[in-house]
Amino acid sequence: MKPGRFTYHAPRELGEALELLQEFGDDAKVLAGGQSLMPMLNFRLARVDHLIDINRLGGHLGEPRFDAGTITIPALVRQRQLERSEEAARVLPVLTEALRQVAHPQIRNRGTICGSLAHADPAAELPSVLSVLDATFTLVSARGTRTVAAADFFLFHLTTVLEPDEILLEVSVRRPPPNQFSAFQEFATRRGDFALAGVAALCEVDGDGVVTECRIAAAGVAPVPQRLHAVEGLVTGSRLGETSASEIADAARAEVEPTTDIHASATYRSRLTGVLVNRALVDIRTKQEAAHA
Amino acid sequence: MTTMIGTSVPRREDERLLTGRGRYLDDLDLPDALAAAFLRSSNAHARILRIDLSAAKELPGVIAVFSGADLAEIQKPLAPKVLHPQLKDFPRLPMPPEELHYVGEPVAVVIAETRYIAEDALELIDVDYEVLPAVASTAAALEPDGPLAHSDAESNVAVLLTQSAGNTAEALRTAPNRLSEEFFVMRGGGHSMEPRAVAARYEPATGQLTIWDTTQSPHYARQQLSVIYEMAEDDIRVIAPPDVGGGFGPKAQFYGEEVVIPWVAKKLRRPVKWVEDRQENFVSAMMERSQTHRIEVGFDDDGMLLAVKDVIEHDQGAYCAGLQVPSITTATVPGPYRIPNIEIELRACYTNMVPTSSVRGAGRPQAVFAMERMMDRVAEHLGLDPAEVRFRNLIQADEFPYKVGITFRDGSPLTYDSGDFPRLLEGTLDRLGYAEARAEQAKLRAEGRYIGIGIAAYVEGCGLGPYEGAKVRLTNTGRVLVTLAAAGQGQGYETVYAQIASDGLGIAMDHIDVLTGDTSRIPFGQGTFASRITATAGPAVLDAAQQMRVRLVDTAANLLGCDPAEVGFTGDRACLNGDLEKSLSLLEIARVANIGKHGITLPVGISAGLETSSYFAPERAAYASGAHAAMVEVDPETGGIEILKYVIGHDCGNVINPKLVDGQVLGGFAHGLGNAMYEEAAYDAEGQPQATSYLDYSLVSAAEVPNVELFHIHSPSPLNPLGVKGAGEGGTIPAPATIANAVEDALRPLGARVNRAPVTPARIVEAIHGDEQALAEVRGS
Amino acid sequence: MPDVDTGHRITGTVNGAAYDEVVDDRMTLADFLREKLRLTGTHLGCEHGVCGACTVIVDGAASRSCLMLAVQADGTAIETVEGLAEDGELNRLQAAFKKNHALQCGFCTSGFLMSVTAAMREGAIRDEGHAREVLSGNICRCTGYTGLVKAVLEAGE
Amino acid sequence: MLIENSFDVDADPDRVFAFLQDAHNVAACFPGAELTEDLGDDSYRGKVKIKVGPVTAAYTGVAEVVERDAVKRVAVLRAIGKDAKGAGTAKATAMMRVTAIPGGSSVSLSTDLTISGKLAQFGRGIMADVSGRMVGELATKARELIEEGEPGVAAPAAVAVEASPLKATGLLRTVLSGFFKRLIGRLRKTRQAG
Repeated sequence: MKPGRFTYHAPRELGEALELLQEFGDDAKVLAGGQSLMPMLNFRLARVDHLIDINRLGGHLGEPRFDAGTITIPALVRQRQLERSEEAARVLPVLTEALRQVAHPQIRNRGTICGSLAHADPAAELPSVLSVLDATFTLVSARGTRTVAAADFFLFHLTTVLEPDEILLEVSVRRPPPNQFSAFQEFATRRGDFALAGVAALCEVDGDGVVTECRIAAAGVAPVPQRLHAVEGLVTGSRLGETSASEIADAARAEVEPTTDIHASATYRSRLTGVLVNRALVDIRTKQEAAHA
Repeated sequence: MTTMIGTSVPRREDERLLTGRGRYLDDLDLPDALAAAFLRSSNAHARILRIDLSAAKELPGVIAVFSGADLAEIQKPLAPKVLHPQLKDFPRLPMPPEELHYVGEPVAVVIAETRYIAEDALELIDVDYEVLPAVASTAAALEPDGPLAHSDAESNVAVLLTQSAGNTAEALRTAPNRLSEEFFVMRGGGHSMEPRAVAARYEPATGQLTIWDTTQSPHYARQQLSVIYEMAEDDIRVIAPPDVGGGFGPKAQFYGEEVVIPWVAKKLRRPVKWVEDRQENFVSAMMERSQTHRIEVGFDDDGMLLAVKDVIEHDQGAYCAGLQVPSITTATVPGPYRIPNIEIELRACYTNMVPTSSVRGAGRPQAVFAMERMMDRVAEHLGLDPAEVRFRNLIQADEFPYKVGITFRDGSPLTYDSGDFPRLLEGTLDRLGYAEARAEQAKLRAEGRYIGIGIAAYVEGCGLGPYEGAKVRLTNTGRVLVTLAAAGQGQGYETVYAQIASDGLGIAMDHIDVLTGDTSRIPFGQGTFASRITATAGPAVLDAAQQMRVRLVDTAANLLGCDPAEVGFTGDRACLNGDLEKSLSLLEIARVANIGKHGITLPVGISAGLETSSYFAPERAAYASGAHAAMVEVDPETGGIEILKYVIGHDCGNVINPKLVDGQVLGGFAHGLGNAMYEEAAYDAEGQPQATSYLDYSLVSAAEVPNVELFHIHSPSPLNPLGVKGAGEGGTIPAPATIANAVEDALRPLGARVNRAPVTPARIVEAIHGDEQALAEVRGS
Repeated sequence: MPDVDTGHRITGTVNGAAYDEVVDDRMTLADFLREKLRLTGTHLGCEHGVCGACTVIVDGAASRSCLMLAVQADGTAIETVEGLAEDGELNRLQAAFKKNHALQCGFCTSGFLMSVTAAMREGAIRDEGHAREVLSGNICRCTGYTGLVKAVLEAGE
Repeated sequence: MLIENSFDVDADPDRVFAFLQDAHNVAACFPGAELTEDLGDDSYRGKVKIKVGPVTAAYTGVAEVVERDAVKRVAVLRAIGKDAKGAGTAKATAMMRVTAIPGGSSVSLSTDLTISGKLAQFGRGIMADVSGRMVGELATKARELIEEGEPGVAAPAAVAVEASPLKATGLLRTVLSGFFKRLIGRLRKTRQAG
């Protein structure tokens, strides 16, 4: 289990990194935290001629920015760093909740937020969370910069809209309004394992407790983090708890079509998604009630 | 001096292991050693049509590449360990040149400057395979016109055996109540944290091969190699390194890699090292467990067992490494119960999956699963308490030695030597707070919560023959050296056998060293498996140490001019009536009796060469026993199981080091919990393994293992002078049955059945909803 | 035999001692420690980041040395199991492992020690649940974790 | 692993069958596939490159039309290949059946895919999704080409369609097609009879 041969590059400037990516394109791969890529290289499932290590690109990519309107997580922010950030816990609690369930601290110490997103494992926690946060992904290449909405970023297992010469420079989220409540629920066989299914959910509630905006995404049940639009529709426009749990579960089950594998059948995963959606909504309601108490 | 046996002496091994100074095989300094990597079959059943090594050989850094055909001289069968006259055996070759029978079977070996380069070269080997139909379950293997695991076979059956006592058919026919069920226990692996490894160096000057091997059985490996290489045993030295990172059974087997690596080192006249990586471990280290039991029990209205019939389909894997596992299974079914009529039918068959052999528990967890699940069903059928049904059927403490009526793996009539099954079960239930737990269960059940209580009891044959030996020597530096053939994998042999030797010698442990696992230091041995070493090597060490004490005391008395009865040890000094002024150190004794003076006659009465040895051959297996009880809560929505309480009652006779025994039991329990809830070595229908990394195969972490209340009773074995029995597997054996019983009990209001281990969240939810369709979808079932 | 003609020169410290070595592009940090520096206390159990046997501390953070390249460690301060003992004596955590029989075969032990060492620096380990969480990123096949939990609670107060 | 799907196409059944029974066309539609040599007797040497994120495999082997019934409009194509880096083998048997429906044709594709080696040995059902998607793309592309109505696509001269592995850019385009979404919907209902 030793990685195949590659040439290692450790650019010091973003421009240099982008030039390398432009030069090597499909033959290159960006190395950030390496906690997903390195196992694949060790297994020789992934092959790469040029490894572009962006870890030396400098401090500004390693610090989250909590601006007035936007929270930005650049490419080198480690998962553990954000998990332990009090400010992040205050403004993006759902991200903190989810981060605690990503593998183990030793992995999160090196693993980055953007790296997990760019790796795009649909069973991972972060893609679904950033989906409900409606994040904006900033992609940069020597050709220029573009932004992509979360809904458009993920294409398939391990596949995103990132072109071979692009880096996911940062991901940004609008600062949530005070009436926004969120939850992350997942069920894994064993601590730190990939979840059999996971659900990230977020609701905005008006003064009467009526949900004005709802976004729910499921992990591990499709080749991409899957927004559950039908459930969102059911929840929006009424108070939390008004729609019956069984109705919500049925809607969620109907919306996902997972794949059967050795860990669980598709039927189980569909059922589980329904259960987790309800649990997430109960959690949100509890938080909302606590806020208004 | 206080006795050391029975004392929780801190381990001697710990200091080096805690400071990173352990010496595992891959840590050994072997100057100029080359790295080896194996190309392994990617097909479950295939024929090699053509193999082209040329590109691999040309890669810079590659020293040599060999296919199986290139090493024709060593392609001789690796013999099964436990045979049977009716066994249909297929030769397991070290690196088959023609037909391959499982994914992971060695096809070629690359020897290179580094492992990195060796793995690069594997990618350059070009093989054309003819892919043949594969067999990936016992059900498929026993299908009348199904594919054959070996193309030249007439069927996939390895052996069909029946063991019986009484008249089971008649007893079942006339029994007032009869229940039958089918149970399945999934494949699982040993998963020692250190995978297998072999290194070898050939000395052309002496013609000797030195082999470092993570084996549990160095003498067995040497004997096998001697036959295959046609070399004298004395020219082959097999050393299990001082530290081996866990064994659990798979390292007790003998593999093709152990044949290929030393041979290649000899051919190349260069040291060669192969360290199995985890990916290889998943597809080539032997596994165990997969069995289907169709069990039928007959019982009266009081729940007294009248007859048990169990038909067992055992997955032998691609080859028969021996019938040890299924033969242990058949003997373990009866357990601690009086069963007047019993019939056990074994159908062992070949499949195109990694061969199976013992993994911690070795055939017992499956038997206990079938029997103990049925005990619960009997209770359910009669509306009785499952504990009560068990108590009514237990063999009583005054019935030992108890003859079950069938034979054990060692060939002797299955005869339990000692135990107190009622006390063990009672103690276990008391500690669980059984009555309160049932009350709590009823209360919470009324609140809509799913609480279950599970119990399982077992009897474990251990301490098997044929023999194990020990040598005790006074070294010329004045220390006592105990040498064992057995090789340890973390059990603490350096500590435990120094404790026993200390008592035998009457000399403090500080002056005693223990060496293990080196064939050049002791001529005969068997190895560490089947929880046998304490009960076999233990008595040998005690005897050799006692002999040595006599020799030392006689020598000292002679030199001190006194009666041997007047000599005792203080520290390393043999003293006349405890007087340090009139004493001799061990070094001084060694100078006289061992070192001597060239050409000078020994003093009168001194016998030269202070070395003793002893081999202990038990008359038959000893039987440890135990009972587990668990209280769990099941979340019927997710299928999640929370273990609220877990109690283990354990009886392995006398114990040498209580803390280490606890460690064995608790470690075994974690393994059993893995089999109960997590570990599945799944294959698809084509024989492709589906769990080949720890992302897909879940080993329990500290977060999954609950706190366990462990207690012991001690029923000494009359079969050895220490009164000991094995302790390494008892924690594992009943765990799958206990958890399954508890889960089914929790789900009783829903009528869900748990007929399979492990019981996973998905299967629980499917059982609740009766999703037959979904069940069928999950592969590997 | 090096992979390519040009390796990467890397410098840094391991357990406070400076090193200056040339490594191949693809050599993992674990192999570097074991093969180049001959610090064989760091073990490889799975090489895909799950078992934790290879855990070392890189600039204060517990990390899997099988999932890092040696060249990435350039300029860092690395701590391994070999650096834990103080003046030749087992440190508090090591002593607690020994006292509580927190190890059997010892292969996973180094990784546990490094993970727990890093966790203890972040704050006290107060209760069993916390201890189990801290331990859950490493796998032990021998002990069943009971001794490990006790050791961590004893040392981590 | 059995992957079944079907699609309707606005074209005459015989023309659809003529298109599909030609290995060149199938290769041109299959993501990442390329025929490299005509071995005669409806047998071809070719390669298929699979790329899922950083995971790649490149199978080379032989594809042949093993059965063809122009009357029933059934053709069976079999392809066997092995990974260039020794990571395993792939074998696919695809049965295509074209039936007439009002206004056009219905094509049913039944593909029995067996993959061995590393790619096949990961328990999370990624390969099932990948295989399903590849066959789905084949169907999409075939429909596109047939409906474009260029009989020329069936000519051997047009074989030199550049092989593009399954990857982001190709997918993005197909993902946007409503038809593809419906197709994926059907694919997900596929039972994994593996």
